Amino acid sequence: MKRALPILAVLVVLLAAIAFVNPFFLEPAGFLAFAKRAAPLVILAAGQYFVIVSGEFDLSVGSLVTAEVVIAARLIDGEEPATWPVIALLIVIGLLVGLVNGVVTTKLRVPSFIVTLGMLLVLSGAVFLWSGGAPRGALSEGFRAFGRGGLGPVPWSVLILLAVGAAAIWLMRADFGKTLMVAGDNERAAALSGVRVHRVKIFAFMLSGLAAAVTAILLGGFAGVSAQVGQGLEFSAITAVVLGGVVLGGGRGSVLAAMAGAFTLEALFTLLNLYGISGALEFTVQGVIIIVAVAAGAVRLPWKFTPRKGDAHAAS
Amino acid sequence: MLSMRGIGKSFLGVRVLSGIDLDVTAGEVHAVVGENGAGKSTLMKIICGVHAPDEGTIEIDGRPTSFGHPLDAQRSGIAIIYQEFNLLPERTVAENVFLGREPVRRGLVDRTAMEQATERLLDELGEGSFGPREAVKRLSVAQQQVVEIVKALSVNARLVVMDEPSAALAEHEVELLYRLIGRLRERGVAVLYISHRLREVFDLADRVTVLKDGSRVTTHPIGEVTSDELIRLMVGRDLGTYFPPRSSGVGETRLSLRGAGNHKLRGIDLELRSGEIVGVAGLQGSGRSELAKAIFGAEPFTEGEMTPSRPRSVREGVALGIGLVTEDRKAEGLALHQSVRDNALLVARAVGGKDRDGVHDLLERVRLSPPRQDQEVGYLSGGNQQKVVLARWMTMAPRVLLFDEPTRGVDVGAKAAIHDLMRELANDGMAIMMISSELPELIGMSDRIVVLRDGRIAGTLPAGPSEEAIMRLAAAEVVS
Amino acid sequence: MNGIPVAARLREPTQVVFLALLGLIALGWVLVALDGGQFLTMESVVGIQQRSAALGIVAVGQTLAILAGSLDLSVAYLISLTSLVAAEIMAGQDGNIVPAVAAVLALSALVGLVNGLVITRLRVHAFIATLGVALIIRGILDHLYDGPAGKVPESFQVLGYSRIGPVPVSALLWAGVAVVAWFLLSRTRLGYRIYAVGGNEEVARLSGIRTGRIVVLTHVLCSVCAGVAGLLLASRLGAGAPTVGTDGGYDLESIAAVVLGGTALAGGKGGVAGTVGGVLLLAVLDTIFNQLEVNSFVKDVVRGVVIVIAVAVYARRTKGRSA
Amino acid sequence: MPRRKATVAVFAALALAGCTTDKPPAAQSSAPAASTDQTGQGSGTGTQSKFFVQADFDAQLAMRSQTPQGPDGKPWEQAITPQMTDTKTFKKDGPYHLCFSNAAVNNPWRQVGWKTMQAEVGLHKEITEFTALDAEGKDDKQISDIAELQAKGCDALIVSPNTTATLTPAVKGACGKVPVIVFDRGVETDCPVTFIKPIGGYLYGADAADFLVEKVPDGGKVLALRISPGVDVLETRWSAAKTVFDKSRLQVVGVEFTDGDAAKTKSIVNDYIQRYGKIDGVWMDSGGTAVAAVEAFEDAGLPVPPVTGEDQQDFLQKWKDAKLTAIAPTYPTYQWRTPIIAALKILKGEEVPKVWNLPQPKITEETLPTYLQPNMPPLHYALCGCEDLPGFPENWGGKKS
Repeated sequence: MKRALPILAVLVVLLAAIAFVNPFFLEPAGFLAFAKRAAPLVILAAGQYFVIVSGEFDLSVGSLVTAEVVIAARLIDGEEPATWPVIALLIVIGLLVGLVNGVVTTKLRVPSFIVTLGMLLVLSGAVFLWSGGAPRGALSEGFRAFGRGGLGPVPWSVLILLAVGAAAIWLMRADFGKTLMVAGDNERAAALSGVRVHRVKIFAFMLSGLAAAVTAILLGGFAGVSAQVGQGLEFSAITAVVLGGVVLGGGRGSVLAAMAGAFTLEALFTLLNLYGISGALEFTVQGVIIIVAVAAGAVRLPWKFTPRKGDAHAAS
Repeated sequence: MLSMRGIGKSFLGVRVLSGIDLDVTAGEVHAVVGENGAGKSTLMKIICGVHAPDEGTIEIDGRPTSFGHPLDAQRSGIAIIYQEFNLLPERTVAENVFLGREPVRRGLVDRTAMEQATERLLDELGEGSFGPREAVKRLSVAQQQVVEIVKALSVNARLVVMDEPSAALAEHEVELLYRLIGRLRERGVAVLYISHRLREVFDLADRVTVLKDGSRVTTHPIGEVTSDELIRLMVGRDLGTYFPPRSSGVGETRLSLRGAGNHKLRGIDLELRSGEIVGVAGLQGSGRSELAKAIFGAEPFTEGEMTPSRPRSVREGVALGIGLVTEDRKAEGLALHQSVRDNALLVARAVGGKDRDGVHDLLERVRLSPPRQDQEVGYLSGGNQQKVVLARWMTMAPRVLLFDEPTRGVDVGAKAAIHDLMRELANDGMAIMMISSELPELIGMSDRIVVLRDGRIAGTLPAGPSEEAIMRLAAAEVVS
Repeated sequence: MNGIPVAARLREPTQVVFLALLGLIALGWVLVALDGGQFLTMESVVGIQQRSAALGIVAVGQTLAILAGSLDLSVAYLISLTSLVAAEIMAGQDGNIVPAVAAVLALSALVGLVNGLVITRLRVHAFIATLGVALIIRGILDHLYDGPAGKVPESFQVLGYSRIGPVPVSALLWAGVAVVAWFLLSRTRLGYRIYAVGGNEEVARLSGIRTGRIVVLTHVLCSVCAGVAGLLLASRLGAGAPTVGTDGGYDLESIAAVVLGGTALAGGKGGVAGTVGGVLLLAVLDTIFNQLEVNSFVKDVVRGVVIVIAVAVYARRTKGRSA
Repeated sequence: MPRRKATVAVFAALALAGCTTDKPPAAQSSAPAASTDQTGQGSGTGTQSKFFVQADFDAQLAMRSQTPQGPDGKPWEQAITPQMTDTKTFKKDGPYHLCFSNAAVNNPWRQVGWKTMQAEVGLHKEITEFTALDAEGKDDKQISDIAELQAKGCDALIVSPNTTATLTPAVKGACGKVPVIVFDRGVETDCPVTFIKPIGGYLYGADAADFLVEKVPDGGKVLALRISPGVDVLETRWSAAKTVFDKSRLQVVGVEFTDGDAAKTKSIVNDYIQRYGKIDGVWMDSGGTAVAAVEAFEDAGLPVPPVTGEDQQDFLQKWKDAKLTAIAPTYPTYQWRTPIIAALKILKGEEVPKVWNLPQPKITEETLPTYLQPNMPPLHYALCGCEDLPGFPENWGGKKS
């Protein structure tokens, strides 16, 4: 929680700025709409967080999301009864892709950047090969409900987001999360304490795959079938995680902060939109903000006393 | 050429060196000996510009000097050869030798000149086993050391500092080292030679300086001391330091080895018993750490017997109830960015141990001060860090606990606390093995001391042996 | 042990990649022959070179960045930008070629400088730093350009279209860039230091190398290579195009080619020769697919698998040696 | 890739070239190209695109009312005001080897078209060989592909250029060797024997805008959704719409880029609904995200205002199901049949139009039932003209019904 404070502060400022222009944002409905929109990226960022904190990358999530949506559309083909089996299948596929990423990374010792880049190519090729170049079939109303519908005024995606967020936070507090952190921080120390480093990392990749599957369900539900639904999501997710103060290289940062990073990114988009920054220059602003935020090491609280690192470590 | 006066240095308020005087003359091989923790490494780092001294003066050729950066020292003609080499494995010998100062002709690196110069230096050192174009990754450790020495020579170093140069070398490779040092001396280069191995000191050095507890004890021409005297000077400190009383009784055998070995160890016979602290002594490179890692399962034995069973992995070791407090806390022990609690609970979490609430009590029991669980471990002192590692293993209530240099880099107070704890654990019935290069510690703590040499057990000594006795076994060459 | 031949300087993965290249050519020959075609015709040989020239030039630059332990994700957008700048300044006039080339080189050097400084001074991970710069350039592109713009004079199109016998000028340009980079890496201090910084930054620093400066310089060179690729593409296309860089996927594909050529992603190990092999490998693969009219989705799958397998093979070889 | 439905008439393209020379000789990189439409706070339509050419606009709108010549019910063989050109010099005996350099198959529109073209090839026994290379959306690769195809002994070369200006040199190079047929997007040379295209982007944009002007009450708030800036062919659609809107009494409250991303589209529409309370019409430069825009209104619990879409099945289905007030201008995929037909005509020495303007119908409420095919996949384009081709509907991903 403490580590998530700075990014939460930034988020609150952005949200306030949005509310200033658009008072509707303060109403429950307005805020829920924002949360609903942000949910897919936040979930994807949570998944990416596990991989990054273990010291790896997952570049394959974007094409995995696309693949999942295309698969869902073709298999469901508008048939309501197919909804649940296909959702189960999507989740299995997500886990499986993560498993392959993880196994190749750990057992074959290929850098995860390359493994997941390869997976990106394989997935985007394979799924369109299978579907004949463009999505076919259709999603069922039941499937769409996850992205569109809600329980009373609360969108399903927000509820799913809450569940995923709670699960992610719980996981990071559980043994798995703690050992994952240590594996990302000091792989050797973890191994010498009996941590099955490979297994833990593979599991992290599987979580990322799972998050991509859930994201696909939400995005497919929200916006329908599209061949480019996952385009660029891998970079957005990594950016969000880093924006949350999670360090590339592993071992530092909290999952709450990573999710807050995703919210922040989404709030930033909304804000740029609201303030009428031209659609074109939006990217420029985004690029500058990302660099500045990371450069400022957004994580460290300025008022929190911490001895300079070098001092403490030099003596040990 | 080098003259140091009144050098002192503290880290975080702990005094590491005080009032050191040291003179090195050209063409001299000057040995520096002392126990671990005597301050040798810090002194070397000051000479080489890694640390700046808090007090005292350094003069080179009579001119006062201060080094802000290792490069300053290098420019003054001082080169250091660390135990871990500073070489790029992917590059060639010549490229490594001239790294950062490649000769240039018409704007291009003059590879011919570079290789010829390297070749020449290799020839001068009588080294014909590899050429300047060889990739460093293909060289043996001894050959890499040669590269480091050539590198030192190529900067026209007039003083070469060698930190335990023989530690990583096999017997026949040490011969090569001797020859190299001989050549250096012929060229008028001064060598500051840090070693534990007294035979080397007597074989090589012109003078020897003994450090103890951060101060200089004495400097003698080598002809004026015997090895026994030297050992006494090094270790001959007042054993008034407090150690907890020895074990009340030794219980059942917890672990036994019969003819166990692997790539580094041969024919190890050893029993660890409940309630007993077994000390393991040996020079660096004698296989001490390897023994601990083999028992633990991290670098498993490949031959011989171990009862109850021979672990093939860390997890099997842990399942047998074996724990290992590693030598290098930063590289192998701690996740520095994680909290005290997360580090302490690591083993419990890794193997699915259940008792998590006990960690608070454990941290109090190891006397972590203050016992804050949410502190990042990287900000703790060495002693507190070690206590965290210890607490980590205590969460699983091990049957056998192996300590590799448990008090290295730990201040005096924490040291005593760790010693007390070790004895406490033994009295609770744990079998404990302790590796240490600090002889007083080993003697003060152990119920039995096993001395390793070249991967074998050179001998076993009962409780309370003299330091000389250990040293004789560890460095048998001296007396044999 | 003694007397290592100069050939040993060809690091092992380089040999692997060129062997794989030969194998692939043989395989392609057989496959295309079975399909009833001819594989190494004049046109396909020219095609291979034309197809690989732009990617090759970018990949050479990327090699430098990766060797120094960094990487550059901004090249694709930079290529688009430089193609536009070149074509707009040339505006169809022969006399404007020199200023256009100068402007492109200056602009790309500036982008490289920014990349390098953000990484070294602001201590932002190269991945994020160059991704951020990529976004910045993307915004500028979107803001300034509606589509292809500018016009490249006929004389400049020589670069993209002419050839000497079976060798297109663009391939010569690529070869030139590669040779310069190879020369830089093997014969200049900068090259030696790039390897040192990528191999072990601490060792490099202790040897008196200003590591930050080296990283900045490699990024400048990497971006300049991207700028040269932008010039080449402008001459091929006759105009600048705001999507030419991203459509070509030059960012991730150049990294893939470098890694395929045996350069370690962590830096300090590898070289330009391997990258050339890697790019050619991808181009030959493309040509085989083209000849067999395999659809692009299969290509993606095969490419992905090839890259991962190649790196797994390198990793295995490294392991085998150290054990 | 959003650059999907390309259309630039040859003269438009030539004018474009003229346009670039008109530019000040940019001395530095920041030489501003005409800036794209700025999205101010409901500040209207912004500045006109530099791609806008009034004459082309007028010409395209004029074609709207002209009757195409050619066989009924086969719009892909019809042409509007054709200027025939002689092809006797290309006459040769069969069988024929046709070659095709395709810009890409990376979006549903091109997928549908590509399948249609392959099926068309299958109809003609005299085509014994058909070699197609996919440039994967890369200009550079397409240039190499065109060069490579010339060496394959093709009797005719069909090119669907990835971009207009940039493929011109390659096409010029090919013209001397084989008869070249260009379709979809044009090139800046008249060397191809024929250039096949539907009427064009101005008509597309104007059809949609006219509809909104008619259906939305005066002063109504219109949101314009575009795919992305920097795509020449989409600029024509918008610039035509802008021309129409500027003359109308509608208030364009925003011009936004969606990147062709349905989720982003939905979010943007949602933002506008929140900001303005009510949006009275939505104009779109292509149909890929039309359903998402409609859903945004539905999800907000609001009636869907008049919208414009395209002939994609999911939109047509939505239109019917939700009883929308809508129009679907088209950029028909049946144009992928025409190049094959043209190639055979040319090789047989029959004359073909120099610029082959295909009819470009719009789907209206009346014609909707004709085009709606519930058995087809959601991203299928209704105007594929493929219903009579062998393998329909399975090869297009549809189900026999």
